[in-house]
Amino acid sequence: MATDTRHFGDSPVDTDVLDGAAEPYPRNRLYVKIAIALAIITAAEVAVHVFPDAFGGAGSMPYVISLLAMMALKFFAVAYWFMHLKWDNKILTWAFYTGVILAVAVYVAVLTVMQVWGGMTGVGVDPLGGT
Amino acid sequence: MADTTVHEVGLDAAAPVAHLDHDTNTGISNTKLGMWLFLGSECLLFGGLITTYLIYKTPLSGPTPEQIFDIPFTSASSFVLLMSSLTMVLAVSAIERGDHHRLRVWLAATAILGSTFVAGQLYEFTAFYREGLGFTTSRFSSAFYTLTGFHGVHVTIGILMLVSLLLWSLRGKLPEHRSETVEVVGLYWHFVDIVWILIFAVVYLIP
Amino acid sequence: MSRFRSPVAKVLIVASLALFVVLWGAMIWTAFEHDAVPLTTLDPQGPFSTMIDDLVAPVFIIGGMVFVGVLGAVMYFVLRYREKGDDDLELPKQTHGHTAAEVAWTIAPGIVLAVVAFLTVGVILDLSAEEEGALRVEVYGAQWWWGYNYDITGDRSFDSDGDISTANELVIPVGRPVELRITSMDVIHSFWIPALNGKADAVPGMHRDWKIQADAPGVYRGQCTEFCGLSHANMRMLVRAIPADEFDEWVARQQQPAADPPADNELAVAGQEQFVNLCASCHLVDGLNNEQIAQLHEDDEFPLVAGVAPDLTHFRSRGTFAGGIYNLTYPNPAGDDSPFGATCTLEDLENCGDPTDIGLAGNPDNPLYRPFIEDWLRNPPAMKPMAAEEGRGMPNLNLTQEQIDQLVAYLDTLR
Amino acid sequence: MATPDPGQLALPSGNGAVEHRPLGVFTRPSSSKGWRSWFTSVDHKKIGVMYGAAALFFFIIGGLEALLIRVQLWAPRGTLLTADEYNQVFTMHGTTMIFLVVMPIGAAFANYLMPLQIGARDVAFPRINAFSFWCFLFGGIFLNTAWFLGGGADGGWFMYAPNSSVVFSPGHGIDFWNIGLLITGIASLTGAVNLIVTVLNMRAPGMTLMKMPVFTWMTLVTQFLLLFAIPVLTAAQVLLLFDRAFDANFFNVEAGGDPLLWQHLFWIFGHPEVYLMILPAFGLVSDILPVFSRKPIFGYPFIVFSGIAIGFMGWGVWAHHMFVSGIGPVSVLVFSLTTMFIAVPTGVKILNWTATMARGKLKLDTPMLFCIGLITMFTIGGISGVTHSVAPADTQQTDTYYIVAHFHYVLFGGAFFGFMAGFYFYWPKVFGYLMNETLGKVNFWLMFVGFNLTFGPMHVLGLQGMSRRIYTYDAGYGFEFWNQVATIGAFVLAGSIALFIFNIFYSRAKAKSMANPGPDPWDARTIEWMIPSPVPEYNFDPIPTITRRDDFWYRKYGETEDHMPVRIAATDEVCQSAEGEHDVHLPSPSYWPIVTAFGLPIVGYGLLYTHWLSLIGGLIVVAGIYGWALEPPDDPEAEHDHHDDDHGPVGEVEPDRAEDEDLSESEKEVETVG
Ligand code: HEA
Ligand code: HEA
Ligand code: HEC
Ligand code: CUA
Ligand SMILES: [Cu+2]
Repeated sequence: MATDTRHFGDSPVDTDVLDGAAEPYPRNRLYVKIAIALAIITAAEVAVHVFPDAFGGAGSMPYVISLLAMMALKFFAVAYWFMHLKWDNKILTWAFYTGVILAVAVYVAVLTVMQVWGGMTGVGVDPLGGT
Repeated sequence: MADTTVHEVGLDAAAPVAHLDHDTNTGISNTKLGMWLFLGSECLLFGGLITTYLIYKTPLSGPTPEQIFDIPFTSASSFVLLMSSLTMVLAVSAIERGDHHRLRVWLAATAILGSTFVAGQLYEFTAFYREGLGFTTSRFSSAFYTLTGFHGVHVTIGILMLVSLLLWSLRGKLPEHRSETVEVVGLYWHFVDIVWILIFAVVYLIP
Repeated sequence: MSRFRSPVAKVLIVASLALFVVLWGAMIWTAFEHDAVPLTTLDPQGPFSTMIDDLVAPVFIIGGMVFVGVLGAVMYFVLRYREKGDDDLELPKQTHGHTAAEVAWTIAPGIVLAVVAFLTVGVILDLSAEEEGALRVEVYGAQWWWGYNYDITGDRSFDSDGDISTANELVIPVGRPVELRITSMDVIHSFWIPALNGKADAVPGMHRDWKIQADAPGVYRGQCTEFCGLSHANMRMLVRAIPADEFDEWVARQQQPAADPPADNELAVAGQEQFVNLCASCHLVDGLNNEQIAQLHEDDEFPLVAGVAPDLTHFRSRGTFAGGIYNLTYPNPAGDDSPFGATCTLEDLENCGDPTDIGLAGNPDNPLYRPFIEDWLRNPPAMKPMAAEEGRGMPNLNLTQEQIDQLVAYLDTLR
Repeated sequence: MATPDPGQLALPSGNGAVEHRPLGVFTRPSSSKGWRSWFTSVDHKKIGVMYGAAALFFFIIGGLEALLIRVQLWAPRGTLLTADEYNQVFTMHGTTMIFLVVMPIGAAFANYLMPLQIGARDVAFPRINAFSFWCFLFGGIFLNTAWFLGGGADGGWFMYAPNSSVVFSPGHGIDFWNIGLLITGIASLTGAVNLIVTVLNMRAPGMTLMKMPVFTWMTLVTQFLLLFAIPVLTAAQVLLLFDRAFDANFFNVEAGGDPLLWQHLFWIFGHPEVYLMILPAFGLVSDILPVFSRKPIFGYPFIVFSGIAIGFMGWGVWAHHMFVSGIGPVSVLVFSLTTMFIAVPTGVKILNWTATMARGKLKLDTPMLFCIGLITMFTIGGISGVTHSVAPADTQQTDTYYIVAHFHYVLFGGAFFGFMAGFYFYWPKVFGYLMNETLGKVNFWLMFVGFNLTFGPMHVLGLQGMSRRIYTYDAGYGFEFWNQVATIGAFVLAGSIALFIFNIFYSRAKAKSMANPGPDPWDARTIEWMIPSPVPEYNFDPIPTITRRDDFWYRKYGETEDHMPVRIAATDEVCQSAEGEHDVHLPSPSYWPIVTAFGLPIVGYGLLYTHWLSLIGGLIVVAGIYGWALEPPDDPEAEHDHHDDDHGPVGEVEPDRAEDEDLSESEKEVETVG
């Protein structure tokens, strides 16, 4: 971070090189492949939902984890390729993932403190209890 | 630390694309960096709403998520939104190549896919409402509508931006050297897609 | 530029610094004075508050030492290295840092804090441990008073036969831990008896455990400390700790439903009638209007947001009312803080404390101090800010003096 | 903007030519002088000054509210205010001081100074910068109009649910609070993006991150905290808004709403918030102290990294505000420990400042006095903070005046003393005249005494059990004496503020007959002191190339082998002069930021009164954004035309930082609004 004046990573494709270029843009093929992969993962997600028993039943550990894993995969794929983090200056990755990590950290902590994991809190079960 | 001046490390100053921001210290334009920072901050906004939803997803009365969600329908609209990310990225790559015709095609496609998604969401909301899930029905309904509604508003704003870009381009105001405008709108659009990826899994699929 | 060499300037500086020192000296000294500061946090009267106090002491000492160290260093450098005059122009050596020093003053506070952390962890765990043989009381906050349901029977329910309910004044046995289950009827309040333990928020929709214990008989005061709207300032409570045998007597008395006033007390009989007409839609007097209240609960028709008003069954067994801010009775003789100590009598009011020292009443057996309770019935929102028209607090019922006399006579029978 | 060469114009679609006056309605403002220019200015310096002026105005309002509090508490059963009025007054006092005083003063310094310290012409997005300011101002005004429309918010500045719901607070006060702070939130968020980009992208040649002045560093950390903290508050406020406006169930306990959710969200924002209030002041002190110690800051990397560490750790401690809320012993324990160890990085700063003074040659001018005041007084507040972090102790202390003492010591004794140091120090740079020293010193001592008299006694009151937020107390609790001391102190403090205001005008009048203090009245170290005072519109011409930390100092002084400084150049020689041709291109003023911002409070009033008004407000916002998007960031016909390479020696390139404010980021705001 200290030597940020350096240029990180691959530089984006210089557009002047491509100006008016008629030949197909090689990255487009990659984009389509990614999209197909994303579609397949989405199908897999839905499949897990439709056949929960193959994953230990809806709401079970393996079920939730496999869904979360596929979700994360899609998330990172879009960010990495479609949003060009792969090719762009790493400082962008850094700026964005600071937000992501911070958000995950604090909100997971909130959910933990509020004991949301594994069933709901007693909250609300007994709104005016005890009178 | 090497005392390189900015000028030595910036992008090729001769590139037409770079006339605006080629001299930034990081080599990234202000706009793009700004957009990414903004997206980082959006993570905490949506994180807060998702957390709220997770805390409130079991209602004390009224319909439960299991009773109300129509997974096949939502899967289809999720798929639509996902594909709009592809068309978006193709639009960006079109303008970077100077292919203005394709740019317009892909922008229009993205806007149409996005609108389909929003329309689907509106349909879903009315269907839920008819099944007895009003905004004020339960803690679940408030949290659900707020989260998905916020996302829907984001998509709608994205569509407005896409349509504006399209008009700009048609009026000849979107030359290659402003391709970054499209890219930055694209970032926003992909982010909105990413958020839906989370919502789809966390809200709809995981009970 | 003036370098503060003028005598006026010197006087200014010295005076300011002297004032600083005197102020802080006086503050530290008075902070540890415990007379006539009934809410002080530094005079623990039970095992839990003592644990806290024992923890606070070393922390304060460490903090004080750190401050004196920093202040001392700064003062020393100012005096030693200040520019002495206009001819004193030579610039100092340009030092940029010293890694060993940095490491030292990163680690040293770390170690100090580790010690504090160690002590803290122990106390947190001790304070959250469960107590054997505790008396269980459910405490609920409501705008702007406190209610208590005792689990006398020990069946972990607060409303089986034999369990009792009171308001505002919590009576506990000396030397026995009391486990509180704290909740709220409306907004967040905070239950706090500084002499017995720290505070615990009363959160609606949530029950939370807390505990107190008093080592000696006495009246221990408290204050709601979470901002809860209009009359937050007027939401106090007190704990009367009494010896175990007296406590049992007290419980036996509380378990009785309210008796009808003796027929010869015409005023009170009339008062009871007024009460049933005017007051019974909110206040419970056990044995008088139980069905009415139960029905209201069922129909969800309470005129109050909070849903209830203080239980008045044994109203006269309290020394204060309206969230502990007004004396119901004459206070104990000055200096006597015992819960049911020396009783003052109507004949000997001289010997009682000043009843207008509001909220400091003692023994409920002392004679009724009428002005406050009469004023209360005449116009409650004038005695204590309340938003009765919005369903929070007691409304002005526009009673006549006659009605008031009757009602007070009736309330006086609720022993 | 550079007229694009014909080669670029021959592109297949569109051309680079910018069309000005896109809507034909408004002529683009061009003047940078006269009172009207303030409304359209995008100059970071003017915006900085407006931030400061508005904040001082709000400070007087907040201060007068504080005086009402103090008078009410002078004696038992005070009758100046009713319970209801008191609740509004302290809520608005806290809200005003935090959101409309301390945060914007931080923004004022960041706006004015940071671009100068990094050698930039302006911030990255000058129009967004103007927009941020107007959002802040309109949000603040909106918040305060509650006083005339049925009363201010009455829930305390952290507005705990469910006391903030319609049932328990039926008036509109809390809505004003909520919507007003949503609007200022937009200001903070856009400002954060703007300033971060500025620091990362727009430093002068050679200014690497580790050569930046500490204030710039702390601005960077502060803005990151804002960037990530504001959306959390926004989320919470949206829930509250929906609860109050549309009957949602987020905090409706009967429907299972959990009051603790609000507390978590609020304090996840709230704790980073308190650090982002103190860090700008820490930055100022770190830059001022060395000037008056005549020695570089001791342990620069440690000062910087401890600032970053504070920023990071600040995210993991929020629940120390909830020790008594019922979060369970394990959570209490964890948050108790994380909180304590924040004292370590903060201590590093305090001790490095102390070490900066050691073996220096201390000039005890007013800014220095305030710095010393900060070091000592903040330490008191920090230490009481550590006593709160001991959770069992905090169960006795929380919501008492002991807490009130803590946060006034850190906020007033820390942040505000730092700002006072900054005011006295930078006044000549900003306004071209020095503040009177004698008055300044009296100002300091009066404030020091008043401050301690006001807030010192609150420690005792709190430890002796006085609750906060009580409009009255009774005789017999032993609260009388120290309350009276505090009230007297508050008036002494008011006197010191009045003296400060007097000093401003007095010194200005005096300055008319005195010479300009020149670029460098304090023999300072950082590059903002090498340009004329007041700073010319274009800041630097040419942009200096930075070779080391404290670059300006080392242009004046060399160092012998054993680090003794030797004068190598006269100050005049190394400063830039205001004379001569300065053909510098600057971003053009614009109406759109103020227009767009103006729509927001109208939407707010609409939400409260008639929804039609919201529609009008919304249309203004949208129109503003489109006007903005269609307006080129720079007016090609503006006074200064830009020719590349027309100034500056080789190597001191003036980077073309014309910002690209196109559709994308102007749209971006819509959705922070939405
Ligand atoms: C500028 C703002 C600011 C700052 C910097 C701080 C700094 C700290 N604060 Fe404070 N705080 C507030 C503003 C601030 N606070 C506000 C506004 C509230 C109240 C909100 C409300 O309820 O309305 C609050 C409330 C608050 C609470 C909640 C109290 C309660 O309501 O019950 C706690 C609890 O832990 C706390 C702790 C701390 C700690 C540990 C620090 C630490 O960062 C302090 C560290 C500094 C030092 C310790 C001094 C220097 C260090 C040394 C010289 C090294 C050696 C020291 C030791 C070994 C001890 N603060
Ligand atoms: C930076 C923040 C900040 C600052 C600077 C202050 C400044 C002051 N505060 Fe504030 N305070 C808070 C932040 C701040 N406060 C917060 C967050 C709360 C919690 C609120 C809550 O509980 O919700 C609080 C609460 C609070 C309370 C507790 C209220 C309660 O709990 O019931 C008190 C009580 O004395 C108080 C007093 C003061 C005083 C006397 C000042 C003085 O320093 C003010 C000095 C300034 C002036 C007196 C103004 C001078 C003006 C003039 C001289 C006018 C003349 C000139 C012209 C007209 C041109 N404050
Ligand atoms: C609308 C409901 C309502 C009605 C009707 C009502 N009260 Fe109350 N009363 C309250 C509430 C609420 C309080 C608690 C006020 C407080 O302390 O904040 C209260 C408090 C009291 C107290 C003090 C109790 C204590 O222990 O602190 C007395 C005594 C009292 N009421 C008597 C009466 C009498 C007598 C009547 C009829 C003439 C009456 N009330 C009618 C709601 C009501
Ligand atoms: Cu109840 Cu404050
Ligand atoms: Cu905090």
